[in-house]
Amino acid sequence: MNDATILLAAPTPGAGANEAAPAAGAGDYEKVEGRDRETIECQRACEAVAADKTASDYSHIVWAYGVIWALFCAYGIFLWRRSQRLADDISALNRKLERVR
Amino acid sequence: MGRTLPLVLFAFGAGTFPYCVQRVFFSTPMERQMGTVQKIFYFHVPLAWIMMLMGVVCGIAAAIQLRRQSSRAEATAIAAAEIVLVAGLGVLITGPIWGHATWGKAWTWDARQVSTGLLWLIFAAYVLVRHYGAAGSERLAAALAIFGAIDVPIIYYAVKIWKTTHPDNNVVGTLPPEMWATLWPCLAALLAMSLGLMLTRIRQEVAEISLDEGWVRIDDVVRSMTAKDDGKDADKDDGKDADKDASKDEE
Amino acid sequence: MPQPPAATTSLRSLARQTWLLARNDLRQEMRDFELVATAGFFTLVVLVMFGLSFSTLGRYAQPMAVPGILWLAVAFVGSLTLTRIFDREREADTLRALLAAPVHRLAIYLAKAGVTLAVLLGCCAILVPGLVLMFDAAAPFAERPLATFSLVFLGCAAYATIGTLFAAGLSTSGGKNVLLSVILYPLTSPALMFALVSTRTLLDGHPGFEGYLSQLVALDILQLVVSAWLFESVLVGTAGGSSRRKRSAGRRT
Amino acid sequence: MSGEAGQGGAITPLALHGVGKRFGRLAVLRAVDLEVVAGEIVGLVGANGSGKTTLLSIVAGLLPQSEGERCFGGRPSPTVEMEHRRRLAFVTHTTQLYGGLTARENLKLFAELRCAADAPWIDGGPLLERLGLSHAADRMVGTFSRGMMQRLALARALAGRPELLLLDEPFTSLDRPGRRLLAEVLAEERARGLAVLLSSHDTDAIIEVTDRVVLLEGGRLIDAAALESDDPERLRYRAAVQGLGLFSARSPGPSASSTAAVSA
Repeated sequence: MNDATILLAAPTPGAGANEAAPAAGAGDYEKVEGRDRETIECQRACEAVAADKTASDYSHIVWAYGVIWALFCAYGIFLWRRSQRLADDISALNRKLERVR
Repeated sequence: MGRTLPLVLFAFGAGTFPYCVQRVFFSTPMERQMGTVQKIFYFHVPLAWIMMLMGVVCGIAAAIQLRRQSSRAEATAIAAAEIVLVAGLGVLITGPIWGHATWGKAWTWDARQVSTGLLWLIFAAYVLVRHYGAAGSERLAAALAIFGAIDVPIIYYAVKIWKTTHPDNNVVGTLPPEMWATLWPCLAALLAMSLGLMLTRIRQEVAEISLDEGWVRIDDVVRSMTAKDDGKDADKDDGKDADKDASKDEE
Repeated sequence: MPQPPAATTSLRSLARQTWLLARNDLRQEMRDFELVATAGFFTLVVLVMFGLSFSTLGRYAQPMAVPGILWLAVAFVGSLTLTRIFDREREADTLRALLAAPVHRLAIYLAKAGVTLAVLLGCCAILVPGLVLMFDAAAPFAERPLATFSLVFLGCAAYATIGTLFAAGLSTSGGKNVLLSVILYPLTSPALMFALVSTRTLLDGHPGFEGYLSQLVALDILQLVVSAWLFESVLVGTAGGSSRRKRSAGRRT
Repeated sequence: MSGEAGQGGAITPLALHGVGKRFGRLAVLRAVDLEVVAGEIVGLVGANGSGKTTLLSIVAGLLPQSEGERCFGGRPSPTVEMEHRRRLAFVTHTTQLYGGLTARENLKLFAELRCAADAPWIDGGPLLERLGLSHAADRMVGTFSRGMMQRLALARALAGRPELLLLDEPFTSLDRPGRRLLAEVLAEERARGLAVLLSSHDTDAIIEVTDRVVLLEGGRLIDAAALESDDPERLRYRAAVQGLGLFSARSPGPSASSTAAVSA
């Protein structure tokens, strides 16, 4: 975690400077408003946080929905096994009925 | 009722489910404070409602069972209690997941959480008594279910006053109409699924009761036949059958 | 052929039978003090255990802990008492003798609930002074004895009304006593929570105390009525389905 | 023969029509028809687990039957109400006495309970004497022997002056004189018009006291006189019933003739 933040914090300024320099130097391109180093940094940080949040949210959602459907499925399987047992019982009863006749 | 109604319900649930997912994830706006996690809400809350509803259904069915010894009501009570258990478990697990994502804490002793938990315990006790109780405890279990149904509002109120000193977490609050519009199909899908499961369970229980009757009848027939045959062979045959039945019961 | 008794005479006989049955239990208790001794000792043990666990709590935490200690102890002692009271009937199967005798079922319920309540109150007579001695925060118990008594009475009554129904049901169904605790703790939780809140308001000197107490009264009455209504069907049950009911409606004389 | 009035306007205290009891798929009782008229002592014979106790419990209202009808005094009664409970007494093989009370107190408690239910007060003292318990009247019941408890339970039952007395295995712990005493007391009470239904697996003992015997086998009441089988136990029942001599007289034609054929 610490390493990651250091990595994020340390090289970005350099990289940002390198990127920013040619963009500024080339006269063909109009300078985009607010595309300075701080904004990009800030935006990326925000994006990272948002992505993290979304990822964690999605994992929570997946867990929650998974649990709900797993429970329903488990109950369904429980019912299915019961019905198997009942069917066995019914066939046993029928066999006995045949024998009695 | 028959076999088709549960199938229709299952089909309806399965058909509505993709629509629900589509609505939940693509058509409904993001909740501002909680973001994506809030989407748990669309299944969590309907499940909680289903749980309460089934609790009350179980209590009423149990009362009918006590009053007029109806085996159909008994089957309904059992099935409803099991749905309460399943739905309640769903609520009790998804709730903390949601809480963990938003508050950073899974269990906050929120009034709703506690009352749901207590209610679930009562119906778990019902299922335990039905399963482990001796002969005659089905009436006791029925009384338990009746108290459980009565306790639905009482427990909620009790927990609320018990929590008066703590801050009130108003989670659901007021919902914008588009969220309601998503909630309804989800409720419909889940309700259809649980009703389908419940009807299946009722059918099984009723079938089991009539099967019991069938075995008793057939036993009667066998006995009357052996009573008519005065020979020893009939007796032997009867004994063999009885042995087979016993071994089946043990399985 | 004796006429079915009128409502007033049956009420009087109900009261008399309740008294006779309660007196019978108390008389047997007076001979060996078995229940009082064991329940009292158990209360003491629970009290000491709670004291050991919570004696170091600070001034602010104590008012939160004391109500919990009181009502949890009542819950523990209550399940012991109920088990024991119905064990006495179960040893020689005497509950069945009462059920087969011309005794109102309601009288059996009321007598047992009354005896349970009496034992619980006796245990509270140990608990409450003990708490006052152990915790500073419990001082209001001593300062307002009448309020404390009514609170303890109503709380114990709420416990006894439900507990008697289920303990009786379990003892006739030849059931296992393990199930009693399984049933009792979830079902009595609303009663215990009402009692907890009232106790907390009493300890805090909160003006809402009487309001909570009256809610507890309402809960007591509700539980008593429902339990009394269910008691006979839980213990004995009625025979036959609806078709048979119809047939019996056309009476032959 | 129908459940209404017997001879002299007496009402049939007990009639069961098609009573059945099931626990799950175990049928304990199947379609039992039984009538007991006033002044009659009916013995219910059967092996262990044949449903005798269940049948008596259903009659006493302690168990709901799964099917069929139970009539007291010719009237069907789905529940055994106060009025019925005042007129019947049930002595089980678990004697159901309070061990922490003396014999006299046990009698008094139930007498008072009856009294509170508008029944006449009956002093238990003479009954204790009659059943040979006066020397132990003030002893704790917990110190009694099984046989003494059995006699005390009988005294308590009779103290209510019932119209119908149900006895479940009354002989199990009685010695010879005890059995003779029971037979004498039952004969006296029968003269008063008491109807008794008494169960036992002991075929010999039951003959001494009963007017008529019915056999419960596999939950079914069997015409014991018409039993034809090589099974020695069944033969024993039949011999016992024939020895009684009363059953064949009361049973309908075919079975009577078959009995005659067997005995010929």
